[in-house]
Amino acid sequence: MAASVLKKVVIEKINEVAAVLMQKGTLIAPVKEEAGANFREIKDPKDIYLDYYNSILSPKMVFFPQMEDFVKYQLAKPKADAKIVEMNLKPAFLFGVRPCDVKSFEILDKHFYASGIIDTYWKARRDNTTIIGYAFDLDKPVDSADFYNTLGIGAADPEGSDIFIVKKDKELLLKGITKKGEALLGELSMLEKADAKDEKYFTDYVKKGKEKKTRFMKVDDKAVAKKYEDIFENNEYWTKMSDACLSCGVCTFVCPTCYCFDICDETIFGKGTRRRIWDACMFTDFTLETSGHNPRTKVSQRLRQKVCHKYSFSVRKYDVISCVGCGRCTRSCPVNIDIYSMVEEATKL
Amino acid sequence: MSRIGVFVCHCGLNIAKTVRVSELVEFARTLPDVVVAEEYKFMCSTPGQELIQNDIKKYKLDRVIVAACSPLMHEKTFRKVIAATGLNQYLLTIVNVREQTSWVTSDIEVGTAKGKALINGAVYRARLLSPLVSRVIDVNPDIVVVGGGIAGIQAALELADTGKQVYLVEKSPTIGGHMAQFDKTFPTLDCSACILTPKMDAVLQHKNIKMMTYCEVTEVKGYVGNFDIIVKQKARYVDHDKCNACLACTEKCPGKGVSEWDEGLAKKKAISIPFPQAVPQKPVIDRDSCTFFLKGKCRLCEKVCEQKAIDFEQQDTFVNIKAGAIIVATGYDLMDTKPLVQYGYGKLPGVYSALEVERLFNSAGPTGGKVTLRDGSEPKSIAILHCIGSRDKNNHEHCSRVCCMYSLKFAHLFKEKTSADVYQFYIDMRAAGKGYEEFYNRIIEEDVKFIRGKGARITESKEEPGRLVVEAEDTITTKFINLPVDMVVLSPAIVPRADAKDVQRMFNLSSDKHGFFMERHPKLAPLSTMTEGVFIAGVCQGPKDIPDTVAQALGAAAEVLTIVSKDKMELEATTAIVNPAVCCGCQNCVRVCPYGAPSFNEQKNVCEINEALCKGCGQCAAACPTSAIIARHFTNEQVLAEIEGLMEY
Amino acid sequence: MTNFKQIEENLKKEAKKLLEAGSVAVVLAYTKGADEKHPQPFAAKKADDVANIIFNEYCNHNLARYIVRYAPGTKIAVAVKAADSRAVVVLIQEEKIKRENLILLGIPVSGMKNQKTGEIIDEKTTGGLTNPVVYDVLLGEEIHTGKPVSPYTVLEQYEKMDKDARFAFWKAQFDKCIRCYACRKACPMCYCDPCFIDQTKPRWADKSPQSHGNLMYHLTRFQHLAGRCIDCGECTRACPVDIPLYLFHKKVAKDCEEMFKQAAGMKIEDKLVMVDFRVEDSDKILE
Amino acid sequence: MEFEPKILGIACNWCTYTGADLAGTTRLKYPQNLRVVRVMCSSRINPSFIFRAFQLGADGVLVGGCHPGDCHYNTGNLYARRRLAVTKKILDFAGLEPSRFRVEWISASEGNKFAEVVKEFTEHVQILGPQTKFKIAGVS
Repeated sequence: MAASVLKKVVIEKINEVAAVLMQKGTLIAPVKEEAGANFREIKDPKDIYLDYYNSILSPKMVFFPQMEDFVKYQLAKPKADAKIVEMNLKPAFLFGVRPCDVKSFEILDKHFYASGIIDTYWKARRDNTTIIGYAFDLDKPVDSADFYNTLGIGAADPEGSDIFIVKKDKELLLKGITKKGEALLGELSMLEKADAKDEKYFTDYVKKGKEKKTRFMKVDDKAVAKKYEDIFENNEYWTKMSDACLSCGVCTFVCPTCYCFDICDETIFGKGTRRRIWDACMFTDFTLETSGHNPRTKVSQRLRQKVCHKYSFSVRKYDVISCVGCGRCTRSCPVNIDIYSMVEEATKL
Repeated sequence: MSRIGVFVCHCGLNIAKTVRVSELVEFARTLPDVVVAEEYKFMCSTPGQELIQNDIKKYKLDRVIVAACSPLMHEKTFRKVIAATGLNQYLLTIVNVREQTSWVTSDIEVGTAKGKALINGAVYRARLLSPLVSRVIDVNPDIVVVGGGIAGIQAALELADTGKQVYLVEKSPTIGGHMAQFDKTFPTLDCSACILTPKMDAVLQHKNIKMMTYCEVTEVKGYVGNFDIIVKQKARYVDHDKCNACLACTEKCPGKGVSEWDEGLAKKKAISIPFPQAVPQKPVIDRDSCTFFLKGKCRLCEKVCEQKAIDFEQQDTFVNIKAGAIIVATGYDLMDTKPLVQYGYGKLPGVYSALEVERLFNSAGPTGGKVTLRDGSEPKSIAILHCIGSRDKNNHEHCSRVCCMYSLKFAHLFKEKTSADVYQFYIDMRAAGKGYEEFYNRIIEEDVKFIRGKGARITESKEEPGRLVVEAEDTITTKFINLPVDMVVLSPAIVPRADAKDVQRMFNLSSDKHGFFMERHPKLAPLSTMTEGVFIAGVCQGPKDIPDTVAQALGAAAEVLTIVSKDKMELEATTAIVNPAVCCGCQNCVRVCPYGAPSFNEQKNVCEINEALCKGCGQCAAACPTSAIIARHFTNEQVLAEIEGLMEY
Repeated sequence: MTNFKQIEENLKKEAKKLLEAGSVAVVLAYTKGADEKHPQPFAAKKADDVANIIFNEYCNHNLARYIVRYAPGTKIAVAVKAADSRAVVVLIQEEKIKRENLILLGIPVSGMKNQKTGEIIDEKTTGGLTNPVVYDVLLGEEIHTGKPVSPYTVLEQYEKMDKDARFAFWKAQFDKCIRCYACRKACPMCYCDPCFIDQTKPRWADKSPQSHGNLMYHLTRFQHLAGRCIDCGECTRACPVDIPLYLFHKKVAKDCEEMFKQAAGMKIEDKLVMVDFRVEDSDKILE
Repeated sequence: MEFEPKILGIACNWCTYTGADLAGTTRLKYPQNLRVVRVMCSSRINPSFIFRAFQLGADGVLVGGCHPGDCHYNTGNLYARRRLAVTKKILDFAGLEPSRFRVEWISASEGNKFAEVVKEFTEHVQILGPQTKFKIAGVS
C-alpha cells in the first residue's frame, strides 16, 4: 500500500477547515437540533456538532432529499408551459459520516444505478460529493440498538469514504482514502502533517474499531435471504412481529437504505411542480391501486415487505443485504420494534 | 380537460351599469379550459337561451357557466336551457354578478374586479362538476291545507273540485276564520256571512274534503311528494260521529265561558258551537268552563243527549296523513294593545279593538247588531285610531294594509247605525285597491271627520266622567287636539299568529323580520317557500285583504296542482353518497343527520346513505373525517376548487 | 408510586386466567423489545405467551390503539392505564367496540418515565390522571396523590404569548415535520383508514413536507381530535423530531371542556361533543 | 393605496345567501372584497375549508348561516356552531388573529344585516392588514 496521506488538526481548528470547504462548495455536517443531530448544510462553522453519536435522519437525504423538484409547470396562463428544474449543483462535502452510513451509500448506489437504470439525480449528487467519514468514538459505549457488526461493518472502517477521520484526544486525524480525498487534503493548508505515531494510532484505531462490539449474530446473506423466502407465508411469525407495529413511516424515513419514493404533482392557482418525495412501504396507501384494490391491507403484510426487501429481495437482486445495522429504526420506533430481534427470531425458525 | 362556455349577461343595465361585461368576457377567454365566452343583453330571453344552446353544439361544450342574476332566480331556467341540448343539467354553474355584485356596488372598477374573481371561481368549480341523475319519486296526490279561514277554505274547495283528496286542518272548533267574525266587507259592503257561509257549507258537503276541526298538526316529516303529517285531534268530549247537532246539550249547560268568537264581549256555554253558522254544527266541551271538569259533577249534557254522544273520557288522538303537498294558511292575530298603556285598552271601558267592533256591528253578535257601549248606551261621538302598533318603529314597522279601509267601513257603519260624530285619526290614508279610493271619497261625503295625526293618548275626561279624551297632533294645522268622545276604536297591527314560530319550524319555513312566513321570491314565487312542496297563502305571509287572500289561495292551489297532478316527480340529485372504500366506519354521519338517512352496515363496517331520506344539506360530509361522504354538487373538491379560484384574484 | 413488579405479577396472573379459560382471544399488554427499557406492546394469544408479559415504568404505549385492529366481536382484554382507559371510553362512545367484548385490566400508575429522555411523565405532557376511569379488574391499589392537578397549567406560558410569537413557535415546530405520520399512527383515536391527508379526492394538502402542507395536516388533525383527544401524549412521544403536539391537543381539549362542559373519555354515557349540540349552546363560543 | 383584503364568504343557501341576494335586490352598497361560495347549509362547511382559504391567501373568512333554531335542515347550524367554534380556537392557538374568521347568523330577510356585517368585517380585516401567516409562500 502506497504511503497514503495522513494529516491532523486540533479539534478547535475544524472551523477553519469548514470555512475553506464552504468556500469550495456546500458543506454538510451534523448539527445539533432539538431531537438530536442531523446532517444539514452548514451556514456557520460553529454549528458543526462533532460530539454526536449518530444522526436521527440518515445522511442519505444529502443525495436523496425528502423532496426533489423535477418540473415546474403552469396550466394555461398565459399559455401552458413546463420547465425542468435545474439542480445547480456546487461541489459538496459531506462531513462526519459514520462508517455504517458510508456503507449505506454503496448499497443505495446499487439500487440507483448499478442496476443499469440510472437515477440521474442520485448520481449527480454522488459524483459531486466528497465523503468525509468519521469513526465512532471508541471510548464511548455503543448504543444498544446498533448491530452494524452483524452486517460486517466496524466502528472505524474507512472504506467508502474519500477522507476518513479518527479522533485522537484533542486532535482529529484525517486520512485520504481515495485520490479525490487525498487531493482535497492537499488543499487544506491549515492541516498539519501527521507523524509516525499518528500513523500507528490511526491504523490501530481502525483495527480496534473491528473489535468494538455491537450486537452480533452470524448472518449469511444467502441463508437469511432463503430463510425469508421460506417463511414468507408464515403468518404466525409475521403477525407476531407486527402485533405492536403501528405502521407509521418512521423506520423507513430514518433508514439509510430505504429509498422508496412517490412522484406527485402539486398545483396551486394553475402553477405547479412535479416532484418526488419519500414514500414508505409501511403506509397504507403505498400499494393502493387506482381500482381501489390494495394488495397489502394488513400491517403484517407491510412489515413483511419491509423486512424481506432488506434481507431477502435485495440479496437476490444485488447480492447485498439492504441494512447497515445503524440501529436508527429501533431507536426511532415509537413502539420499540427491533429489526435485529426479528431477524434473530426468523433464523431460529 | 373540460370544454367550458362562459356566458355573461348584461341584464339590460342592471349588471352592465357597474360591471364591464366585455371585460369579463375577455377575461374568461384567457382561463384554462374556457373555449368560448360570450355576452348578451338578456341571457334569460329566448335569443339569449338560443345563444347558449348553439354554442354548446358548435363548441361541443361540456360545462356551461352563466354569469347573471342569483342562482335562486334563474338556475332552474338555465338548467332547462342546457338540458334541452342533451347536456346534463348539473353541469351548469351560475355566477351571481347581479344581486351580489352589480347591485351592491356603485364602482364599476370594483364590480368588474369582483366579477372576474367570481367567474374564475366558477371555472375552477365547473371543471370538477359531475353529471347527476335526478331521482324520480312517486307523488302522493293528496293535499293538506292547514288553516280553515277563507284562504284555506278557498284553496281546499278549488283542489277538491279537481278530484284530489284534501285534508283541511283547523285549530278551532269551526272553520271560517276571522272572516266569519266580520259583519260587512269593504269596499262593496256585502255581508261577510253571506259570501262565506256557503263556502263553509260547501267544504262540509264536499266528498273530497276531509274537514278536521279542533285539530293541530304536530309533526311534519318527509319531503315534497311524500309528506308524512301527524295531526292531533284534540278531545272534544263529544263523539261527532254520533252527534246529530240537535244542540239540546247547549241549552241545558250551566257552564259559562268566554266567547272567543265574540272577542270576549259575550259569554258562551261550556258545551257549545262557536256561532250559529259554525261548521260543523256540532259542539265541543270547553274544559275550562265545564262544571263537570271543574267541580267533578254535573253531566247535564250527557243526560239530555239522546245520541249518547257525550264522552267525558275522550282523549286526544293522533292521525297520520300522507300527502304530496301542503298549503299553510294559518292567518294572523291582532296585536294585543294592552301593553300600549297610553291607549288605555283593557282599562278604559270605552276603548275597543277593531275585531270587537266587528262583533258589535254583527247581527249575530253580542248586541244583536246594535252599537252600544258597555253600559248599553249609544255613543254620541266616536274616534277611530289608525296604526296602533303598526307603522311604528317601537312596535311593528310594517303597514297592516287593511286598517285604513276597515276604519272607513266602521265609519260608514257607525253613521248608518248611530247618529254619532265619527272621527278618523290617521297618519296617511292608503286606499290602493280596486274601488277603494271611491269608497274613501264616499265616506268623506258621509260627514266623517278626518284628522291627519296619529292618536297619541286616550285619557278619561276630567270634566265629563265616563267620557274619553283623544290627544293628538293635527299635522295639517300643527295644532294639538284634545277631542272628547264616548267611544274609541283602535286599529291594532296585524301580527303573526302567536304560535307562528312553531308552525314555521314544523313546516321548515323561513320568516321575514316581522315573523310572517317568507315566500321563496317576493315577485316570482310569492306562494312557494324555501321548502319544496309547502306553499303559503293569506295573511300568514303578510297583511292583506280578502280579495288578495282569496287570490293567493287560488294561486297556491294551482301551485299544488303542478306537483300532485303528476304521478311522479324529479327530486334534486344533490344528495350525499358514501364511498365505501374510504369510509372508516366512525358513524359521525349517522349521529349528525337530522333525517336518519345514513346507517351503519355492521357486516361491511361502513356507513350507507338512504338517498330517499337525504335532503342534501351536506352536514354528514363535513362531519366525515376521511372525506368518504360525497355531498354531490357540493363535494369537497368542488368547494375547495371554487375557494381556490375565488382567492386567485 | 406504582409497584411495577406487583402489577406485572397481577397482570400475568389475570392474563393467564383469561387465556386459559378462553374468555378472551387476546390480552393486550407489554413485552420487552430490544431490552426491558424498551418495552413493546404485546398481544398475548396463548397462555404460554403470558411469560413474556412485562410491566415497568417505560410501558407508556396506549394499548387502546390496538383494539380496533381486531375483528368486531373479538373478546379482548386490555391492560389500561388512566389514559388508555379514557381512550377505551371514547372508542365505546364511538361504537368502534362494545363494552361487553372488553375486559379492562386497570393499572393505576404514577412515576412512568419517558424512555427517550428518562423524564417522569405527568400532567405536563399528559392528562395526568393516575387511576383508570373504567376497569373490570384493578391490578394495584388506587393511587391518590392528594390534590388534583390541572393538565392545562402547562399551557399558560403559550396562551400568554403574543400571537405573532405563538405563530412563529408553531411554524418552527411544524416545519420540522417529516410527515412520517407516527403521530396519527400512535394515536388511539386516529383509527381512520385512510386518513384525510392520504385522500386524493380531494387532496387536502400537498404530500411534500413543506410548511403549508404540514400546517394543514396538523391543524386538521387537531380539529378531528377535538373533544376526542384524551391527552395520553403518545403522538408526541412517537414523534421522531420532537414536535410538542401535546400542547396543541391540550389547548383544544381545554377549550372543548370549557365550551361543552365535558372532558373526553371520562364516562361511557357521555355524548360525543363534536357530533352533538345543545340548543342552549351560546354564540359566545364563536367569539 | 389602501389595502384591499380578499375575503372569502361561505353562505348557506337558505338564509345568508338569500339574505345577500336581498341586500342586492334592495340595492344596499357594501365593500366588494367578499367572494361568496354557496353551500346548502352552514353545517356543510368542513373546517379544513377555512384553513385552506387562509392558505390560499384569504385575509378574512366569513361564514353565514341561519339563526340557531331556524336552520332549513333543523339542526345543521347547531352542529356547525360547535365545529366552527373549535376551528376558531385552533386558529387562535396557531397564532392567527381569530377575528379574521367570523361566523354570523343572517336570515333570508336580513339583507341589511348582511350588508352591515360585510362592511364592518371588511373594515376590520383592513385594519388587521394582509394575512401572511397561513398564506402559502410564493403564490400570488
